[in-house]
Amino acid sequence: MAIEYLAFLIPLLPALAFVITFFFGKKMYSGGALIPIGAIAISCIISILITINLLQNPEEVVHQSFHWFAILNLGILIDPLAGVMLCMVSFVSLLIHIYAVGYMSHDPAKPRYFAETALFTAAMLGVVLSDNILQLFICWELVGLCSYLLIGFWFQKPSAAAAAKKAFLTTRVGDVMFLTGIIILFSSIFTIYNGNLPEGVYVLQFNEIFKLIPELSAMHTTILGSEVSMLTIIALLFFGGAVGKSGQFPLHVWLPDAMEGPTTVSALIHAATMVTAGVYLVARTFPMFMGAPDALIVVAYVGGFTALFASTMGIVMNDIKRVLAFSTISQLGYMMLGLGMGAVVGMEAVGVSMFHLINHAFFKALLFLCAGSVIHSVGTQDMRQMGGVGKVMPITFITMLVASLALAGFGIPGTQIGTSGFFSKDAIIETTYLFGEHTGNYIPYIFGIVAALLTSIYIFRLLFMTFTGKPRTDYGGHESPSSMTGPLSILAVLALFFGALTQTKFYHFLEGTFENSFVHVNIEHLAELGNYHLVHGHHGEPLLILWMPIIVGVAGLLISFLIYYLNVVDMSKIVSRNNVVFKLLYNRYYQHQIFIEIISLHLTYGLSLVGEFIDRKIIDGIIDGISDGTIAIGEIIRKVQTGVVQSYATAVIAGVGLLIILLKLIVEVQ
Amino acid sequence: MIPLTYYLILSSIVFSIGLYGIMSQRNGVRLLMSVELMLNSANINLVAFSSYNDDMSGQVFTLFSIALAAAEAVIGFAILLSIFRMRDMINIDDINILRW
Amino acid sequence: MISKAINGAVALLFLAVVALAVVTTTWITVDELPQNLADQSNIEAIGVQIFTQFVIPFEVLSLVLLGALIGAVYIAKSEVEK
Amino acid sequence: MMTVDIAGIGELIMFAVVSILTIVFSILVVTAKDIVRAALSLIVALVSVAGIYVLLNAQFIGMVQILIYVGAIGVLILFAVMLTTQELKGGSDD
Repeated sequence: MAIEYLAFLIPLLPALAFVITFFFGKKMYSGGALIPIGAIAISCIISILITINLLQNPEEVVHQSFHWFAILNLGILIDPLAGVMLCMVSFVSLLIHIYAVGYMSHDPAKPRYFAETALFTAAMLGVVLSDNILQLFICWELVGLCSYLLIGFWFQKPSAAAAAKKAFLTTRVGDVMFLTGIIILFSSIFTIYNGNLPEGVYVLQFNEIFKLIPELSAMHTTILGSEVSMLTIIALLFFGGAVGKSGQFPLHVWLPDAMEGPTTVSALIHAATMVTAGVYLVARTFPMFMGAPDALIVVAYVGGFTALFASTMGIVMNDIKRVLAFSTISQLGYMMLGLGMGAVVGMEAVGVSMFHLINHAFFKALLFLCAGSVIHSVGTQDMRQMGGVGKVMPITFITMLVASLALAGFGIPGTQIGTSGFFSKDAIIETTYLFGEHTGNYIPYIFGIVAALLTSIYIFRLLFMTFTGKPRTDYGGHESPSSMTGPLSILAVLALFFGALTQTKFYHFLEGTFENSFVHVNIEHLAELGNYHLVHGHHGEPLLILWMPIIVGVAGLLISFLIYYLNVVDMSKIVSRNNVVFKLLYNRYYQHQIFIEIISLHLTYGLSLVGEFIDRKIIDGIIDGISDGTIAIGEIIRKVQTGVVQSYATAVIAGVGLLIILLKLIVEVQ
Repeated sequence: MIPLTYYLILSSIVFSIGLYGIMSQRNGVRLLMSVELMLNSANINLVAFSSYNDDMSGQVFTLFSIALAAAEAVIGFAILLSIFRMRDMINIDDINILRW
Repeated sequence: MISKAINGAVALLFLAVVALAVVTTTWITVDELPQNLADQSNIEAIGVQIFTQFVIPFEVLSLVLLGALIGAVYIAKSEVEK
Repeated sequence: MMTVDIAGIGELIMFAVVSILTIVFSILVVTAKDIVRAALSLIVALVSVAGIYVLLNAQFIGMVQILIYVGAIGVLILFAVMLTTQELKGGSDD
């Protein structure tokens, strides 16, 4: 099939669209929106065609590579993992772009918006397509840059500019870890080859890296007195990068603030592009995690904790977009948790996690676009001022309801009936139960199930507060134009049925990611290296466990219904400034204060002061001393340079005289 | 007859005086006068060698040199005059546009 | 005054060096100054030399003088703004 | 040989007189306080140099020296001194 040869166009077309829209967008219809839309549509079609080919023949992955310099290459790799990501990214991005035509119609800076989102998409597609870790990192950084540009899209607002900076700097922490991981990986590979890198081998290409996993695993280094495998360090540093990009626990702080950008950007960041990059990175280097002892356990704990932690905060937020932001963090935590479960289920973890990623992309994009639709029409983001929006915006309401059901994971276990979130999220929770069953450690399961309950509560709280009841303020409001509701409907259909249609096929498809013509990895063998005990054939969970997620989901729905629809409990009494729990949650566990005041103001500032002292007084002192000394000497010496030719003449004559004497002396000596 | 060395010593003395003038004088006119002295010392050398070697070309060169000295003096004074017109002084110290 | 003393010292140094060189060198000279009784002033000899052997330097010198003339006139004449 | 000696001594005396004149007036050129006096000293020094040329059996050069140096350049210098009037008023040059 010739379509494979067009694979390079997938990231290239949106990048080209970026250039065209950025420079010539002003004169075109709707700020040149049609160019990115067209480009991404073509990318999407190519991606889907390639993925269909892959589906029929999963062994034959698309791999093209050409020499870049020395031992590095640029290449394209489309295996099942990349294929589904490509389809998802380009498709969701396409829908968001179409939606943005309506949403951004009043913004004067449309060309910039569409150019930047096109570049964002291109960068993300580049991340997905890369066949080596360095190229992936380059695109990764490009994604970070675009997120900065887009979060700060309304840079006239100080809060937007600050949020953009925060996002950029926070993800940068992760990026530095990622880069450190790459560097350590590279130097380790160098050590393995004893400095003699074989000819014609691109060492940072994934297949080469995976080939060396046993050797990397055998290398050890001592950290804080305990011996750690080099592979674990590298894997955890990679995971650090993923933590930054995917907003996992310590570095999640940027994600809620990223709401400062246009809602479409939020949708793009939260659903299709940026945050999934971290999950994708872990999935992409999954064999490394498999081979690294303890790495997957760390991933699971961080993911599980994030899922729970973020969902508790989601309950009390009043800003509609912020609720969704915390929901994103929580769902990303689920994905990481799912990947961490590779410790018991091996490659199936990638399948489950990526399946959730794809489903999440659909329903989260839908949620955001619905929220955007509401904001567009109501003109506020505060849910306390909404209420009864469902009457004026029926399509939005229905699609939002579908998305909420998908997020909460409603469905009937044991059948093929259910929303997409049901199949993916519940699969993750079941896997955590399996993990508990085999290791006796039920903490990930508890994280998962409690987070599921909270998820259900906050999303239906949002739904009831926004769409039902009576309008709390006079906001007017109208249904959004068809360019906005169209994508909403498509996404709603996908959110509703995608899971049910593809579930088992999807797992099966992705399990073959690392066994094909490009790379062949023996997961069983790697699991032995990593000290994980894989479990096979696990379809005997108790009925209660199968029903548990749906039970907590319904429980969450009922709680929300009682509190926010029927008002059986007066929330205004609970939601007071005196309630410790509420205060804790509303202030987001004071993490802002912790980050700003303790870490930033005291720790970092103190360190900075020390650094400043060293820099300014000692290092600058040396430098300034040298320069001051030079200047002082120059001041003295320049007196000689009077600019009076006579002085020069005097000097010349004196020099000549002395030289002659000197010569005379030397000649006489000889 | 007087040894050639005497003339050469005389020439070098005059040259040194001119040199001292060039180095120490701050007045443009005096500078030029010092230059004239140095040129003359060179001329003495030329003529002395010419006579003591019975070779006319030294004297011919002296003629050339005198002509050149005249030209140099004319140009030099023209420049001085121009500077004087511009600045109302010819103190070399104050003509410092070459200075750092 | 210090600068003048330095200048004087330098000039004396130069003089010393040159004088030393002059004194210590053995100069090849004719025994007796030539006495052309017919033409004491050597005008004819000089004239012959100028217009035979040194005719090109002579012509060049005339050009130099012309240039100097024009240059001097130009420099001295032009009104420079104060 | 005595005559030769006498002639030689006379020549030597002549040389001594002329060279001392040259040196003294040269020194005056660079040391005289009044610039006009310096210029006049220069003229005298140039005339003495012409005398040295005559002593060297180069009468024509001596003539040219007087004509050009003393006649032309001397006058030029005097003119220059007069045209740069500040010096005349100031008298001293450093």
